[in-house]
Amino acid sequence: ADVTLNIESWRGDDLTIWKDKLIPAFEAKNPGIKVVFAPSAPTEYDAALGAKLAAGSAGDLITCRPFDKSLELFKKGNLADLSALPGMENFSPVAKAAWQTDDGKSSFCVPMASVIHGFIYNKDAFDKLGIKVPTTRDEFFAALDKIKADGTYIPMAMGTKDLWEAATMGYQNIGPNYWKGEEGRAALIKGEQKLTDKQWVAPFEELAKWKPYLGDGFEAQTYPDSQNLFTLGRAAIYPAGSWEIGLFNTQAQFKMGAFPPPVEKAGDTCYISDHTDIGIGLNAASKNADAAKTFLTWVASPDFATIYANALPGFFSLNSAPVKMEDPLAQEFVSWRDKCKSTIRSTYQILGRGTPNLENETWVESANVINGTDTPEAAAKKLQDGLDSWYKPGK
Amino acid sequence: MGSLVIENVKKAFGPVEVLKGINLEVTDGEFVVFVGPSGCGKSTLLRVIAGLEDSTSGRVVIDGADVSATPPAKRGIAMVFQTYALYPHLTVKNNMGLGLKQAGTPAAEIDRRIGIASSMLSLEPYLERRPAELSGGQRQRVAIGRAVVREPKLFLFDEPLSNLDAALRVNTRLEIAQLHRRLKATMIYVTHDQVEAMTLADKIVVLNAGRIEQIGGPMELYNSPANEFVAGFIGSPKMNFIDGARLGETAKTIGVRPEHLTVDAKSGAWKGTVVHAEHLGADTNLYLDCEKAGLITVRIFGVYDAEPGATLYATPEPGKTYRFGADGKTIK
Amino acid sequence: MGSLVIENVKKAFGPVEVLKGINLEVTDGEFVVFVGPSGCGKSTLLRVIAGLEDSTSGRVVIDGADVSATPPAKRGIAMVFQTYALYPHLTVKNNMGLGLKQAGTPAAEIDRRIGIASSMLSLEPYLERRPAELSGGQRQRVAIGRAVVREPKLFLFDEPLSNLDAALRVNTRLEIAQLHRRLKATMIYVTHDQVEAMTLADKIVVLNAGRIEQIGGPMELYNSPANEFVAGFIGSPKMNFIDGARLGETAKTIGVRPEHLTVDAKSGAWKGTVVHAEHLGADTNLYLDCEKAGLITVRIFGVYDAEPGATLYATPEPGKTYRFGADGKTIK
Amino acid sequence: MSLATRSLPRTIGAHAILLTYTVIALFPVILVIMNSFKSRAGIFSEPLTPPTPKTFDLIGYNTVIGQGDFIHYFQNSLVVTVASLFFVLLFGAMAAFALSEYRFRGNTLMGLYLALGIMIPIRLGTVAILQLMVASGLVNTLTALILVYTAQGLPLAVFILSEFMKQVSDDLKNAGRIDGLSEYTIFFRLVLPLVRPSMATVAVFTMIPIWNDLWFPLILAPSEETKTVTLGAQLFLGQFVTNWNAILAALSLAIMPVLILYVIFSRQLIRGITSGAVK
Amino acid sequence: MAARPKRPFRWHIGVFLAPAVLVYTAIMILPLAGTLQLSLFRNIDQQQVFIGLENFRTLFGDPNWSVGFWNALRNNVWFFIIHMLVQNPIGVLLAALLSSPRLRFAAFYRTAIFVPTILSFVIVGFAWKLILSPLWGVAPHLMDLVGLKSLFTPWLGKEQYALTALSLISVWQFIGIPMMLIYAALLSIPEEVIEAAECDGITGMSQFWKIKLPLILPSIGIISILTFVGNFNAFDLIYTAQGALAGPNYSTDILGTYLYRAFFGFQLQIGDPNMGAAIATMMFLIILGGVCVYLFLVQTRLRRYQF
Ligand SMILES: Nc1ncnc2c1ncn2[C@@H]1O[C@H](COP(=O)(O)OP(=O)(O)OP(=O)(O)O)[C@@H](O)[C@H]1O
Ligand SMILES: Nc1ncnc2c1ncn2[C@@H]1O[C@H](COP(=O)(O)OP(=O)(O)OP(=O)(O)O)[C@@H](O)[C@H]1O
Ligand SMILES: [Mg+2]
Ligand SMILES: [Mg+2]
Repeated sequence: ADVTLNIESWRGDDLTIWKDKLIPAFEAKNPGIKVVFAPSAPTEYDAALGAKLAAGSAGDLITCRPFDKSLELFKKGNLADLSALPGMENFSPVAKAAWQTDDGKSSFCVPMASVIHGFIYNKDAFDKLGIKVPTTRDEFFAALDKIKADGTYIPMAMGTKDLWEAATMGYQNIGPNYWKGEEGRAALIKGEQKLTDKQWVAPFEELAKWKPYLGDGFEAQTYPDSQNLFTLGRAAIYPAGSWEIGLFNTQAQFKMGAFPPPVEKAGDTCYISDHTDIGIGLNAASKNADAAKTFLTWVASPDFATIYANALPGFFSLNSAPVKMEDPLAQEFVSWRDKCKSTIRSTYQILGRGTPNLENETWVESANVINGTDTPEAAAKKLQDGLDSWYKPGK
Repeated sequence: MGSLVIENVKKAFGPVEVLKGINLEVTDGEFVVFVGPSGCGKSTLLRVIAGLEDSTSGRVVIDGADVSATPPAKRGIAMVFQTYALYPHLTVKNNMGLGLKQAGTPAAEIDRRIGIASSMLSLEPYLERRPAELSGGQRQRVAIGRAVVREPKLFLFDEPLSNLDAALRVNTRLEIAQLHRRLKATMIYVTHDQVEAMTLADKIVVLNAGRIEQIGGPMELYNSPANEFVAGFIGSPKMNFIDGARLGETAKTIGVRPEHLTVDAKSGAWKGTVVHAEHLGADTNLYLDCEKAGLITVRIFGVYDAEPGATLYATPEPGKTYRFGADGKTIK
Repeated sequence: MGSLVIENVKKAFGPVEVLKGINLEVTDGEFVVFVGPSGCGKSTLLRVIAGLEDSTSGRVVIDGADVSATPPAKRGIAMVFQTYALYPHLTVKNNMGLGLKQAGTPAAEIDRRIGIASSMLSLEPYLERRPAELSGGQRQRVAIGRAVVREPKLFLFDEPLSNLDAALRVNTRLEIAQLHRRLKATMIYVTHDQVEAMTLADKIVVLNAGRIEQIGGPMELYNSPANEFVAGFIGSPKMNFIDGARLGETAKTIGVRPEHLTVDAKSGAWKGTVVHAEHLGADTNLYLDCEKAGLITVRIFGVYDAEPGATLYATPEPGKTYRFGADGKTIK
Repeated sequence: MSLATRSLPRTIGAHAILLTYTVIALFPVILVIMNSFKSRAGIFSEPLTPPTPKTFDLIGYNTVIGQGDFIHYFQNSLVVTVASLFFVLLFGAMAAFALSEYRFRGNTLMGLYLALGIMIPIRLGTVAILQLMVASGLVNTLTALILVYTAQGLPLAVFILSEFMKQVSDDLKNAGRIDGLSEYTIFFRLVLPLVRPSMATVAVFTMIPIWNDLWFPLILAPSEETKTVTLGAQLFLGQFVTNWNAILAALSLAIMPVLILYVIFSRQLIRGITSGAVK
Repeated sequence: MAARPKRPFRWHIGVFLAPAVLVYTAIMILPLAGTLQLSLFRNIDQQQVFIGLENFRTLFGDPNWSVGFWNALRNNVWFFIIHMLVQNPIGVLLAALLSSPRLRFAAFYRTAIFVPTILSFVIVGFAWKLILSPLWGVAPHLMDLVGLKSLFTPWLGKEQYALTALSLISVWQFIGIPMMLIYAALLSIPEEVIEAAECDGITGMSQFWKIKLPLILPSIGIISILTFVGNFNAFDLIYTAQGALAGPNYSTDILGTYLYRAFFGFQLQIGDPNMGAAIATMMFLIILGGVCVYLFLVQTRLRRYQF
């Protein structure tokens, strides 16, 4: 009889891609295995998955959040060790790092994609106002001033209502240029740097300067509001994650371009956040482990990478084999990997595992800084204090 | 103040016509008693007068003004409900005082009036109780008290004494009569009690199946009923009706009141056998099965010993018989 | 089946003692009437018998078995509530039929009994109505019907006829008497109506303030009341009580019933002035203010014309006066 | 009551207040329904205007109909809601009757015990409930949902109903007892019909969270065969992309059945019993 | 006096209680009890270790937890106060108006006013975010119509307003519940009593205050306690409108959201069922306290009237 594999996922967005492209491609090659992609709402996913795993009714394949969320599942024995899975060799250690034990000995999810931060802009608007794509901060703010002075467009589409925009598209987007990407991130984990250090406070200071360029009432502006504001052509610049590409392509009626976070002076090394975001693992309690492993091996293959990356422009393959992408905007984003240094979000590895949670606090504080309710210094201090309360580097 | 005119009032509940055109005039200060069989529309008529029920057609005029659009509160009435309708959450005292308080009567005056009413109704020991803690008769008295304290120009009483014992009933009846004299208010009073009707009324209105059968003074109704219905309804035990043909009379029906028959062991008009004797103490009711007149009731003053089966002769008092035509009307 | 013994039953609501030790024996098939002033505990006693209220102390024995622990449903009784307590959501028919249906009586039998009861109570036109659509008297009849159809061994009636008109009351009273004969059931009946009490009862129980004053047959109570209270309570208008000292008697109080006084314009025992005359048709009540006897009531058979202010002499019938001692007890 | 008991200014005042509040209550809802018939650009550029030929778009409804078997989801929702409702009302009323009618030892404690459930979000018990369902093989059946919702609805139902049952006249129940009715008949034939208005109220309160619940369908019965509407609609809630057209359409559609159920139940309120039984 | 026979065991009480108690115990109480007892344990190396009240000490002693807890509690109290002051009086008012006899369109009003209550939180959240959003301009536009545009602020995004705004949205959504309950209670007042009041001259407002209100007091007690329980358990609206972090800056955090984050975790924060259970226990105790006050102090003192 056929084996049916259920995939647990928070990516309801991808339902049609799985149904129409990925699953048929897999099933064609692997007769006898049926795959069902069963997503749940992203906000419920972790809680629902946790309950199902605990009770033993979860699906065979589990989409993995990066770092501690999945590590925790692995520690509990919910995720199977995939270190020996055929196909894992297709990924670099950096790609696998998000789904490994701290000592790097066991891998438990097959990496699927990463996302890159930067800014997407309305090319038509830039052309109309005669603005060049900014590469330095001064140019960036000059451009914002010009747009603001003109008044046709809201300079920058971002709101603080949903909090995470401020942190992810704000702080984590522009931050690596200040803390020098991996260098700063590693130093923070080792305890050699503090969040109150200049290079960590500076991104907050820049964020605080964004406020005048955001739309009226940005405090109550939600993430979909921001998306709509930009795609309906009412805003000129959108602090983005690469995942927006697919949606923006279908929705925006104007030409778009992208630029990486501007550096201080022309010629400085640029850093980008190229964040490992999504993987897929095997439910340790699965009754169809063999079939599931077959599937995972396929996910690790370049075949999958090509289909996935092209179907979801902006979710970049982590596979070592180069993937050819059609989408120009996606190509633009991925091209930054060559000229800038990549790093992942500073709060994810190790630092995101305690209470108070550094990532969540960064959301709140980034929004507070933009809203003007906290100074950059105060925000940084709160974050560091929170971290100090549980994180003792070196121990 | 207190006059009432009812003009051709009709009331139907869906298809059921309950009042079929009532015309009535009550002058100021009059005491009018409504009597009639159960379900004939007495309560409904009171409710129409009070403004609790819309009449289907016709007008109600109080003090010369058509009150169809006047809410009950503005009609200057007080009503004692057949179902009492006490406020379950208020003590006896507050049940009585609420209306006055609402009207802004000074507290001292309220207390005074409640004092009078409760002593008149022997309710003093219960002033602090709630309705649920009262006996049936006590509740009924509270309902009376609630109407009485308001001293309105028009009282509507719906069987206010039905649950009181004889002594209390006589007392309360006298108190109501006195109240009537003192306040000079108009009173409309529904009762099933003949004694109440006869003693209290200036004018009795006999209702039957939604129609007025006769209006008149108590003794007028007793002495000259307009028709068979009124003749039978007023007086208890009720009038004996005898088929005229059997007595060789021209009238369809001959009526004799039980109290207008005398009995004799030896001779008399109608020979009959005693079927049953009811001993009420002050009087005795004999049920006789007469050859000529059929089953008749005879009321005798005092104690009268008669064994069932005994033969007796009953004789109507001369001039005290009534004659009714085929249409039920009294033949003069 | 149907005998009832009440042994020293007491009942208090909080601090208020309502029944103060009731002892009563009712033999099977007896018709017992409870009378007493409003609030004396009649309903409470019925409710204790029915098992709706726990007595504070004492026992109730039905058919030889202590029923303190028997739920009302198992006591084989039917009760007519003073408050009717009809089921508001059921039609008249279902109100009457529900108990039978529960007992598993066949539908045809249920219909038959409802038919009998409703014709006996003139309820046929209303069988499909709900209580809210009935008049007060109709509701009361439904309450009677509901008890009657069940044909139990023990009936408890709490003022069942209070809201019926005179004619219907007489009818229903006769029907109840017939039912009593037919079913040979025991009946306990609370009433304020003297006629009902006198005509229906095998035995009348006079209650006062939670105590039994006297138990006896109707004429026994009328003729030989045990004390002043009973003498005054039985009979309407009530007995005249005259201060013995004023009449030069040794007894504290002398009692004469109004119907045992004769009047004469010229001579008699007590000279008095007519204060008020009540014309009831069949009789007349005269209120005389006598020099010797104070204010007294005289009941005269038939119509008697007497203007207020006229002078009349009242004379008690020989042998029909009662003598009461200082403790209220009758002196034989 | 009669016409005369109503005063015109008061009636106008009442209508004014009610109308104002009706507008406040309906405005957001109409906004949602209106916008469900518009294109995305239409929704966000002119949310206030009704669909114009330019902005009219059924894309939302097309997506909903095309995505999954919504008729079937509706059916599931309906079965679950109605069945749970039935049990909540039946069991809840029975327990409420026991608590309000009989004095027995531990009465109040039992009342408190049955009320505990409204004090902790049942979500916290998810794992244990799921384990129970896995053990009894009820995962991915509607029965599992019905059981959970029955348990979830009971405390509130008992709480409210016992209060209302205390208001049913003792004389009436006693009349029933004397009539020889068993306690069960008294409950079913006398008390239940008399508390019908509050039953309707409880039915409405119980129904809404059940119909709108997302969590337990997701956990206990996420399979295609047992999906409920709300769970079906969440497909359109993405991580970064929310298909507002589809969400609005799905939810507008989902309003209808509850609205109909509500109207049915609230009719029971009006047909509530007029008094007149007790003198 | 002879001893009274003992009352036979009343089986029917058991029969009436059994189904509810069984279902409820098996599916609600046992799982929840199982969860609450986690508050006495801590997960150490994937083992649940009994630690007594240590979690509670953490909750109240460690500012990382206690600050959030007190903040949530404070917000929750405010949330509750708004409901009591706004939702219930308006609900009673609407019910009173609706129950006036022979009111035309009563069924329409009743249904319309109840519609928000039957909506899912997703719709409510969406609709109000849309209305209050400064971008799409519904609220500013409407306020412009009445000349109040200058008063507009992005309420949901401002710390000082967000909680109040959300409370009012919640009031908007749930007003149907007090309305329905009070309406049902008002309908059960016997008509004759109202008629007696009409005759007594007690009409309009004073009829409401003096006759109806005392008679529906038990129902008002019920809605108060239900509001209390509902508010201290509230979660969904805040969660859908403001997210699990209950922004801005935790200003809309209430016990429900606080508990959710702790129990199930959020984003990178991993759920901690033990601390979550400790918080849930505290919530439970708070609500239980309220309910006990109601059951033992208020309810027993409320007079009920049988109709
Ligand atoms: N629940 C209660 N709490 C306190 N007192 C009560 C309660 N119920 C009745 N009573 C009192 O007990 C006494 C007897 O009441 P009961 O109803 O038995 O009187 P009754 O003889 O039937 O009077 P009636 O002829 O007026 O119906 C009354 O004085 C009444 O006030
Ligand atoms: N809501 C109603 N719907 C239909 N019929 C009704 C309604 N209310 C009363 N009736 C009928 O109207 C008639 C008159 O009722 P009403 O209450 O006026 O009688 P009544 O003369 O007061 O009788 P009673 O002496 O028995 O109190 C009755 O036959 C009754 O059945
Ligand atoms: Mg009547
Ligand atoms: Mg009584």
